[in-house]
Parts: sequence; structure tokens; C-alpha cells
Amino acid sequence: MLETTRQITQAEAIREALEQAMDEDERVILIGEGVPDPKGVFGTTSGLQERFGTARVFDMPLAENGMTGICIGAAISGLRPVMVHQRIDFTLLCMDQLINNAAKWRYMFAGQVNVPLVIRVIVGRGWGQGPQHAQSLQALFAHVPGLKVVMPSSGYDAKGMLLAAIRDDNPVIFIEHRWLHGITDEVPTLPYTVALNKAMLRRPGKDATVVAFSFMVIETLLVAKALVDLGIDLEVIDARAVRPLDMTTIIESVQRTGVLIVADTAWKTGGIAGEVVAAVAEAAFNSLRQPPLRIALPDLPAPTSHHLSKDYYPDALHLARAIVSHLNVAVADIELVNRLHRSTPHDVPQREFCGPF
Amino acid sequence: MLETTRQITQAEAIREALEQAMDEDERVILIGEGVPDPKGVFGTTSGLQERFGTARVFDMPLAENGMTGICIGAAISGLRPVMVHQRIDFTLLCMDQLINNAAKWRYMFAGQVNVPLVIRVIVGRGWGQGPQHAQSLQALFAHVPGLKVVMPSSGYDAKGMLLAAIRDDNPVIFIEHRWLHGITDEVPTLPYTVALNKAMLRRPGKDATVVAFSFMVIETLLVAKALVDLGIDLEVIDARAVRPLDMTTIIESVQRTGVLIVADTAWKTGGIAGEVVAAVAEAAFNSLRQPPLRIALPDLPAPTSHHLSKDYYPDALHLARAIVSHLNVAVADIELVNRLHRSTPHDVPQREFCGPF
Amino acid sequence: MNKALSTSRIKSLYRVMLRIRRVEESIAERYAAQEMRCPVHLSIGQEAIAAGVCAALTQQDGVFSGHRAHAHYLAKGGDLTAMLAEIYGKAEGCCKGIGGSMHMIDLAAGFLGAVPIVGATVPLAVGAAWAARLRGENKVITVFLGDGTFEEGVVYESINFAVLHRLPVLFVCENNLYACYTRLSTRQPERPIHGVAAACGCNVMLADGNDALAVYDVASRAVADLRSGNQPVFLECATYRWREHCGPNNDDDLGYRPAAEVAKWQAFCPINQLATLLNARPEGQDFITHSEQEISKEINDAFTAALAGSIPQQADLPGYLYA
Amino acid sequence: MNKALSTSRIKSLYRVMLRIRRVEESIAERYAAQEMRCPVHLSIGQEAIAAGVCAALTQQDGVFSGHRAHAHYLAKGGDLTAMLAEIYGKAEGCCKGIGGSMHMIDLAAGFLGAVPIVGATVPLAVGAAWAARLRGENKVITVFLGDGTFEEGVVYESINFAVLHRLPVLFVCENNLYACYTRLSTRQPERPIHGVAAACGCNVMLADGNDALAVYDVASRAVADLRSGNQPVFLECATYRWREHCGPNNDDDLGYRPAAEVAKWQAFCPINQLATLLNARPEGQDFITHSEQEISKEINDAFTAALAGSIPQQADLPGYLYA
Ligand SMILES: Cc1ncc(C[n+]2csc(CCOP(=O)(O)OP(=O)(O)O)c2C)c(N)n1
Ligand SMILES: Cc1ncc(C[n+]2csc(CCOP(=O)(O)OP(=O)(O)O)c2C)c(N)n1
Ligand SMILES: [Mg+2]
Ligand SMILES: [Mg+2]
Repeated sequence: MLETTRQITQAEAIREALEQAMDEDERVILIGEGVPDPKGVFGTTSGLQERFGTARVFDMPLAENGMTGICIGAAISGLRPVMVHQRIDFTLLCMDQLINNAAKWRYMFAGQVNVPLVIRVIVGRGWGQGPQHAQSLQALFAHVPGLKVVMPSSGYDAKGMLLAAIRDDNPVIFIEHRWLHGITDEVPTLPYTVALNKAMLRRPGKDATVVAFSFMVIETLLVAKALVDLGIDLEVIDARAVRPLDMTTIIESVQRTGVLIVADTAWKTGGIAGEVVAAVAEAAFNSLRQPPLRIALPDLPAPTSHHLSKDYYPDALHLARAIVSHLNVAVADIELVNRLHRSTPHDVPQREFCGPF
Repeated sequence: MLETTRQITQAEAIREALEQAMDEDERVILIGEGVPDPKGVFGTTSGLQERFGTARVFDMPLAENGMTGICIGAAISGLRPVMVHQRIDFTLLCMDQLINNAAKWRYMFAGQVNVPLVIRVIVGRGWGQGPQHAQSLQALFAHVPGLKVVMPSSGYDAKGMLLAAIRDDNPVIFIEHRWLHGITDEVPTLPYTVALNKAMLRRPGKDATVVAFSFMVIETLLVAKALVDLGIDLEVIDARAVRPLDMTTIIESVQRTGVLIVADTAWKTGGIAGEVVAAVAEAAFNSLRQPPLRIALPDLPAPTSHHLSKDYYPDALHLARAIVSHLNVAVADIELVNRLHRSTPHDVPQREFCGPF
Repeated sequence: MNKALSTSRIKSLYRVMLRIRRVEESIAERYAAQEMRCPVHLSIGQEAIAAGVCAALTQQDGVFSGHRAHAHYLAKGGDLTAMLAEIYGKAEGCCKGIGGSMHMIDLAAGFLGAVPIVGATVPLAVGAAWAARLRGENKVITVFLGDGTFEEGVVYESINFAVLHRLPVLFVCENNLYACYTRLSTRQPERPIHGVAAACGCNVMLADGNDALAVYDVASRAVADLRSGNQPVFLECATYRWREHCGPNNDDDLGYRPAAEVAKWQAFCPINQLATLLNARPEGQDFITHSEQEISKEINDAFTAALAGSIPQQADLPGYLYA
Repeated sequence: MNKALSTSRIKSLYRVMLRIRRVEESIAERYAAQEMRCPVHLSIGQEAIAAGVCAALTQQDGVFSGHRAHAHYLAKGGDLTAMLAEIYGKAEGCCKGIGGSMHMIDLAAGFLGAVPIVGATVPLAVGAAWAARLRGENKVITVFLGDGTFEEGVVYESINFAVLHRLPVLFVCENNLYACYTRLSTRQPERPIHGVAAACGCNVMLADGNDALAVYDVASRAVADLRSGNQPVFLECATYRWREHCGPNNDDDLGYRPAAEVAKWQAFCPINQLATLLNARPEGQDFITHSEQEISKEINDAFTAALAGSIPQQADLPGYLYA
């Protein structure tokens, strides 16, 4: 079935998932600011209005709360809307509809109505995305019963989880990262799904478990590759699911390695990394050989200047230093620098990126 | 200075703090749905419009996001607004202004402008408060850099922290609990402040540290009192501050007792209890003699029926059972029942409460 | 309107209103027993709008409402026993006890949902209308909202989208002059609510909200318009709440409403108005007496059934959260 | 308007607009060097509104704006070097590098803040006006918003409160027909934006947004009205954005705007219109030449200074978070 695969970007994988979902189920509709415009939400919606028509692929007024409510109303009335926000920051305008209504509608009415709704949101970063355009708000959604929340990192998962989210009968917050859109991955041409509640072991290792979210998976895999030469063997888990967290996979890994490190794209305090640590501490305390460690953003809004964002986002080198120090292994810093210093500009996803957004 | 004290309810303590704050600083204004109405937000604002006039004590249209922005605009222009929401659930409508603007305005503009704003929000519970009127959303605010968040439990702290919040030059989310409003406490007549970033040791003990938030402090103190006869000596910390958490006080306690239990009013997953556990696990891992424990709401929206809310909210008896089992002490359940069974209806704050809200 | 039709219309509207009134009064009476352990927002005085609008709808048409939903639920054909059981927190309630008075649903009757966050259902109604359009269903979706609710930005956003796409939505604004204890003039400037809706592109209609026949006539016109594809209708009805905002009692001792105002509105009782008309017709008095009896029995039976309902189980809750 | 006054007014408006245009063009030219590492939303084509409105304000009056703020910041007297330094991410920037192009502030000039969440500053302007009223300051607060921004519920909520309390707010809606690539007709029904504002109780005024003199005249009337305690003014100006929504280039190759529409609007260049008037007056041509030279030098100096600015320090960031 899935034999035919090819290298495509994550943006293309997302676009393909949308196209296939709309193909297989005419109840699926797609709506969001800029969805049918020439930029097609970073290419993830390009051509879909041409293919499926203006009744199913929609632009919308700038009215996040109202439009979310409208999508919920459509979802409880037999459609399966996929709504897109170019920045997750804009969802702060629709927390009411997402948390008070979407998350609770089925429960409030004792299971009589489902809310098959997907909210695609993009986390911004770099090139001046600044305080109001670069938040990573997964923790706000992860706290809310009734929502499902996912953050795939690979193109393969992005396609499979988006298809799963659209087929799911619950509201799913599907969190993309702007810096993942351009990364290519081997992606099957046919439709397939990836579970919304399963983490994935990306790299086995014996010295420590690193649970990483979204773009931090990319950085963590770089670190793991570099550290192995230096005698440190990291196990890397791509969390993928944020609500529910796949604690089974995480705890099994910690039971093997005895060490838990969590790398998140969000602010540290009150973030989802803390939930992972707490859940492991409760359920696998005796497996932990040493204190757990969270690597996340400082508790500050994102600064815009590239001079300031440089040290704001922990990159592979930051991560490696933190891990080496935490594991208390003697490694000369120059070894880390040689292996992990980022030669491309730190504030763009790909070398060819030159703004404006 | 503070010699004269008397027993007043927490609602009265809050009202007194508002009155004294408005007395001492004419820039303080008070706004919210129902602020000047005959019920005066559960009595916490009664008589203030008569005393300070309609220019400083305001009702408002039903427009949470807009009105929050208006208060922010006033705060950056020389006023010190105190805004009240009868239910914290309504703040989901103004997350945009609170998180995108209030929390970031000073930072975004590199410290050139302060936002002296207090948002009073009330957590509902019982008597049919249900899914959209009984959420305990402190974790959503606690994740956001730029906000301060407090949850006093005593009348003394409620008055002192509200005065401190109003005098503070930052946005403060002041979270009240409907079930605390009617509890009386010894409160000084004169104005005084209580720090916004300090937990308080409510009861020293040697067997385990219980960090409790808001109304859970009341329940935890009941448990501690009951368990001491049974040979279990709990140390009870009233967290009071949610952002920042006072980790120093908490960690010192855990270093003494070796056991951490957290009792929160909110959903367990992704809640602030997890942050406490994670921060202790990171910083005081070696002090922990056994796994930490979170006692919180199940990951479900609040049900309305009193039959269903009975087991939804962990009360003192639930708490005691969980703690005894966690500490692995042999205590006959009947001992707990005899001491902690609640004879008053489980869904009202005071015996005389008879609805409708 | 021919006379025969009109008499049967008067009778049916009268009966729907009387039933709502008696249900609400019964709730109020029994509230003190402390077995309905949830806030209740009664519709006494406002029955004509629910009755008139719902009479213009078919069972397939959908209705949404908010915190003050009993009248709308009943007028649309919602099950009375399930409503009372819900208020009593029983497993037989329309939300199996999860919702209480502020959450109502009866899908079979086309009552699509009511929740207490002010404004929360307004965009849902627009979304339901949008879905109906895309699915080729010839449905009209109605949402009841208060004068206070009209202040929420989400209502404005919802109207904009509904007008933009000419969706079959009937916005019914019950302007009872107050939101809780706060008078309209403290919340909105002196300009008509319907003026804003008109400027947003709605087809605006007005009706005396205490005259069920007038409401029915206007709503029928609105529904016909919507079925023929015209733009959304915003129907504003002036009315008045008799009891306290929330709870079973009168609260006019609190002095937030001028006594003369209360008296004036109570004189326009929507039920008495139709009773007067009925009394002038043959057998009108009989119909009234008969209705009172039937309704009284129905309500007593419904309370008995609701009270005899079973206790919902905590263990069932997790199953409702996710599909 | 007497002729002398008018000439000096034309000159000053012309100069403000020319300065904005040349600054924006310089940003666009230098953007490719990849040293301005943030999104930029240029105001080229829309200068007349910023110039005309701000000319009607005093330094004490406050202004708020959104993502497309350069013109408003400059017209209100914001410091050019601090703006460029901000775009370059330098410590001397008006937000010390924290904000970039989408965050602008110059308190000394009464430019109270611009941030990129659409609609975010609209209620702030109302709150600032409210504070001014309570503090007895005779200030007018202006907020610039786009046609797209008008769709946000928060704008409606803000207008309601401003009208309710007759606050001295001037809402300036720059209707450039698009939000990003999306045409107005895809987002709003066919009814005027100002009609909604009028129905909400605003005093509505209109001006040709490419005619700085007309904008100035109307804005002056608005400001005088507001100072005398009249209700809030909603001023809608039709205009057009020449460059791409975000970034330094033209994007008309994308085909989202009809070529004839672009051409038509570019023919109404706000700067050329005043140049024509100036050319007809004695020394007008000299004034233009002179202005170009002065502005060119000022801009070059400002770029040089901004580029020579220092690198902001990460260690300073935590100090900005809390007072
Ligand atoms: C978002 C939100 N804000 C505030 C409230 C509290 N509240 C409940 S009902 C109500 C008044 C609503 O007034 P209106 O829409 O006129 O309806 P009425 O009660 O008059 O029927 C308010 C403020 C709420 N439930 N939701
Ligand atoms: C709340 C929010 N939603 C969406 C966006 C993305 N966005 C940025 S500018 C813009 C268009 C704004 O249009 P308009 O108000 O007409 O201003 P213009 O760009 O035409 O000057 C949009 C949708 C945003 N920044 N904030
Ligand atoms: Mg009302
Ligand atoms: Mg525009």
C-alpha cells in the first residue's frame, strides 16, 4: 500500500494530507485567513480551492473567536472543518470557543454530539517574529480535557497525523512549526494515518532519555549524533502527542536509561515539559538515577532582534552543553563546538530564507 | 499598626482592601460586570460606587476582550484599574488582551511603560456551576511570562495580597475561590500588604510536605488536624503565589520531610501541581524519599449534578485517603471517615447556602 | 389571517406560553426544597417570543439559546421531563445531569444546544446554517440572544459572516432592558440595537415581544424570507423579565428597576393578552380552563417522573469526553 | 483657508509624506541586504492619511497603530533613527531591539504603541482616552486601523464603550480594500464600514485617503469636535497599498489585485497630487527639490547611525519583564 514514497517538504506533506482528506470525505472543509491566497499558508493550502471549489475551501474575515464558533457549529452539524491560523498567537483570541465550547460540547451534552474539528496552528520563530508572533502555546491547550493536541516533527508524521486528526471525531489542535515546513522527508503518496496518542522512539540509546517536542526533535537528533562519538548514547523520543502524552513509551524508556531530559519549544515554567517530568516522577520515580532536566525557552517573550533571539532559542549546541553538564561527563567544549556550531544564520529555517515572514 | 483586628469574611476583607486602595490612591479604579449592582460581586464591591463615585467605580458592557484592552489602555495611561470577573471562565474571552498585551506590553517596549492592572477572577464550584462556570484556570496564566498570579486562601492574605497587587506595577491575576468568600478570618483594620511571591507555612510537620492551592488549603488543614491523632504529621504549605511559585519555601520543606504532595483546585494534567512537582524533582531530587503525588481534579470538565460533583472534587476525606495510602501507613479507613466525613452538603460553601448562584 | 386559523393559532400560542409559565412557576415553587441544585434563569414574562418564533419553525429547523433557555427549549418541542430531570441532576436529564438548567439540548426536537457563556452559541448557529447550506438542507437556524449578549464581539463577528454568505440564520434579540442588574443605558449608548444589525447588513424586523401573535407573524415572514435565500434576519423584540435575573424569586425589593417600569410591563402580560382574545371567542374560556388542567397534570407528572429519576454515575463521565 | 496658510500646510503635508515615502523606499532597497531581519509592512501609497491626521494633532495627543505603523510613527514625530535602529535590531531602537518593525513606540512624541496582533491596540486607545478624561487631560487619542481589522469583535466592543462614555477617540480606518491578499468583498458584505460605525453611535466622517489636505481638514474638524466633548469620531479613508502586504517588493505578479485597479490608484499618488499643487505656486519646485535633498540626507544619516548602533544584550531582557 504505502510502497510509493518520495522526498517532499513537510509543507507539501501537509498539503497532500488536506487534499487526500478532502478527496475521501466531502464533509471536510478548509477555512482560514489566507487559505486560498497566492501564498497558500506557506504552501500548505496551495491549489486546494481550485481543486475543491469555493464552497469547501474558504477564506475568512479577521474574526478568530467568531469563526472558530462558526466552525464548531458546522462540526456539530455534519461537516468536518479544518481551520488554519498562520500563527498560534492568534488563537488567544479564540480560547473561549476552543476551551468553553469545542472541548466541552460533547461532554456537556453527555456524548450526544461530536465536534470533528481540526485547528491547524503554526508556531513562528526567527526573522523578527517577536513577542506576539512566536509563542509556543501548546501547554495552554494540553491542560484542557476534551482537546487532543499534537506536534508532529517529521513530514511523515505530519501527513499521517493530519489525516488521523481529520478523521477523528474530536477537536484536535494540530501544531506545526514554521521551521519544519521546509524540511524534506520520505513520505508515502497514498493516504495513511499515524496515531494521535503515540510517541515515537527516534533513536535508541542507553545513557539518557531525551523527550523532545516538535522542532526540538530536529535539534536533539543532531545532538545525539554528535554525542555518540563522544561516548554519550542518547535515546531520543519524539513526543508527537501532547494531549494525551504517551507516558507509556516515555516511562519505558526512562526505565531503561534511568535519566530523563525534556526538550520543549515553549517557556519552561508551567510548560508541557514540566508535565512530562511530573508524570515520570510520580510513576517511575525509582527508575530515575538522577534529577530530571528541562530544556526550554527562558521565561521571557521572544525578542525580535536577531542579536537577541540567538541565545533565546536553545539550539543543538546549547542542548549538547546542557546535556553533557547534566550527565556530568567530561567533554571538552571545543568538541561540542566543532560538531554542533551552526554555521547558517541562527534566525532562519533554511539558508535560502530571506524574509519577510 | 496592625493591632486592631477582627473576624470578617473573606468577601469583606476583599471589599476592605478595595476601599482602602481606592482611598490611598485616586488612580485606582474598579470595573466589572455587576460591580455597582445590589449584589456587589458576592459583596466584595458593595457600597464602593456610593463611596467613590461613578467615575471610579464602573459597571461595564459584556465585552471581556474589549474591556480588558480598555483597562490596559488606562493602565498604561496613568490609572490603576482593578477589573473583576464573576467567573474565571469568562477570562477565556480575553486571553488575547491578557497574554498578548498586558503580559508583554512592558517587555515589548523595553521597560518604557508599566501595566499596573489587577484582574480579580472567581473560581466557581458546587450548586450546579457546571462545565462552563467552575473551571480553575490558574495554569493557563501561570505559564505566561509577564503576569503575576496569586491565589490566597485566608482572609488575611486576601486583603494583604489584593492591596499588594493593586500597588504593584505589573498585571496581577488575583484568583478568588467562591467557597472562600464566606469563611471568616482575623483581619487587621488598617491597610497592609502580603508579598505576591511568597508561600506560607501554615502548619509545620515532619512526615510529608503538602503544598496546597486556594481552597485546597482549607481541606488540607482539616486533613492535617485529623491525621495527627493517627500518627501522621503533615507539613502544610499554602502556596499563595502561583506565578512566581515560591520554590524556595517549598524545597526547604521537602528537604525536611522528604515527601512532596501537591493539592490543587484544577485539572491534574498540565496543571500547576505538575510544575511544583517538576521544579522539586529538578532542584531537590535527592531529598525526595519517595515519588511525589498530585491530588487534583480528574481530567474532566465539572459536571453540574450534585450527584456527579460529589466525587469530582476531592474533599478532606478523599485527600486523607490518598495521603495515607501514598505514605503507606496502616490506618483503618473508618478512622478517616469518623474524623473527616463531611456532614454538610458537599456542594455548598456554607450550610446556609441555598442558591441560586 | 382568516378567523378560524387565527383562533387555532391563538390557542396554540396561548397554550405554549401557559405551559412555559406554569413550568417556570413550578420550578420556582419547588426551588426552595433545595433539590434543584443549580442556578435557574426563568423566562416568566418573556414567553411570547419563544412561543411566537418557534411556532414559525419546523421540527427540522434548529434552535440555539443561552443561559435563559427553558422557554426556547419547551417552545421548540423539547422534552419536559428530560428538562426537569436535568435540573434535578438526574441520569434521565437531557444532559444526563452534566449540564443542569444552563445546559439544554433536545436533538430530536431540533433544539441544538444552550450553554451559559454569554454569546457562545451565536456563532454556532451561524456555523450550523453554513453546514445546512453546504449540505443542501433547507433549514433555518435560530439563535436567541439577550440585549446584553449583543455587546459581545463574537456576536458582531457572527453577524458579519452570516450576512457575507447570506446564511439562513434568524437572530432573535430579546431586549428585556437588563443584563443581570445592569440597565441597558449603562452598557450601550442610545441607539437601537437593531440599527447596528441593519448597518451590518441584516434584514431587520421588529416585534412587540409581549404579543405572541405579532412575534409569530414577523417570525413567519422572516423564516419565509430565509428559506427563499434572502439575507439573515435580525428580529428585535422588546420584553421584560419578571423575576430575578437568576433564581426563583422576585428581587424588586433591591430597587434596581423602577417599580413603575415593572408594573407597566407586568400589565402587558403576554399570556393575559391572548387570554383576553380567547375569552372573547366561543369556548375560549373552556379552552383556557382545559389547558390549565392538562398542563397542570403534565407538569405534575413530569416532576414526579424527574424526581423518580436515577442517580447519574461518576463512572460514566469519562466516556462522554471523547468520541 | 487663506492662501498663505494653505501653502504652508501643503508644504508641511508634502514634506511629511515625502519623508515617509523615502524612508519606506530606503527600507525596501536595503532589505535585500538581510540586515533588517524582521517582517516589514510598508505604507507606500497610504502616506496622506498618516500625514493629514497627525497634522491635526498636538504632541500631547496620543496615537496607537498596528502592524503597518511606520507612517503613523513618523507623522506623529517619532524618532527616525530609533525606528531604523529598531528594524535593524539594535540597542538604540525604540524598543531596544525587542520589537522590530511591527512594534513601535515613541512616548515623547505621543506615539503610544503599535503591535502586530490585529485589533490589539484599538481598545487600548479607548482606555487611554478614558484615562485622559478621568485625569482631566484634554487629549485626543487616535488609533489607526485597517479595513480588515474592523472585522475583529474587539473593535466593535471598543467602539461601544467609547460611544457610551463619549470618549475623545478618533478611529481612523484606512480602507485599502485588502487584508493581506484577501479582498474586502471576500471578508465583508456590501455595506459601508462607516455605516456600521455610525449605527454604533460614532460621529462618522469620510475623506479621500490619498488627498492629504482633505484628510487634514476632516481630521481637524474631528479633533475640534472631540475636544469640545462630542462623541467619538470614526473617520474612514479610502486608499491603496502599493507594495506587497508584507515585505519590500511589489507582488502584483501574483495576480490577486486587478492590474487596472493598481494602476488607477497609483495614478492618485498622494505625494504627486500635492507636488502638482506646489508646482503651481511660487518656489514650489524649489521647495520640492530642497525637501528631497534634506530628506535624503536625513535618511542617509539615520541609516548610518542605526547601522552603527550597538548590539542589544540578552542579559538585559529579564529586567524588562516586570517593573
Ligand atoms: C462571557 C460571559 N460574561 C458574563 C456572564 C455572566 N452573565 C450571565 S447572564 C448575564 C446577562 C446576560 O444579559 P442578556 O443577554 O441581556 O440576557 P438576559 O439575562 O437579560 O436574558 C451575564 C452578564 C456570562 N455568563 N458569560
Ligand atoms: C489577530 C490577528 N489575526 C491575523 C493576523 C495576520 N495579519 C496580519 S496583518 C493582516 C491583515 C490586516 O488587514 P488590514 O487591517 O486591512 O490592514 P492592512 O494590512 O491592509 O494595512 C492579517 C490578517 C494578525 N496579525 N493578528
Ligand atoms: Mg437582557
Ligand atoms: Mg487593509
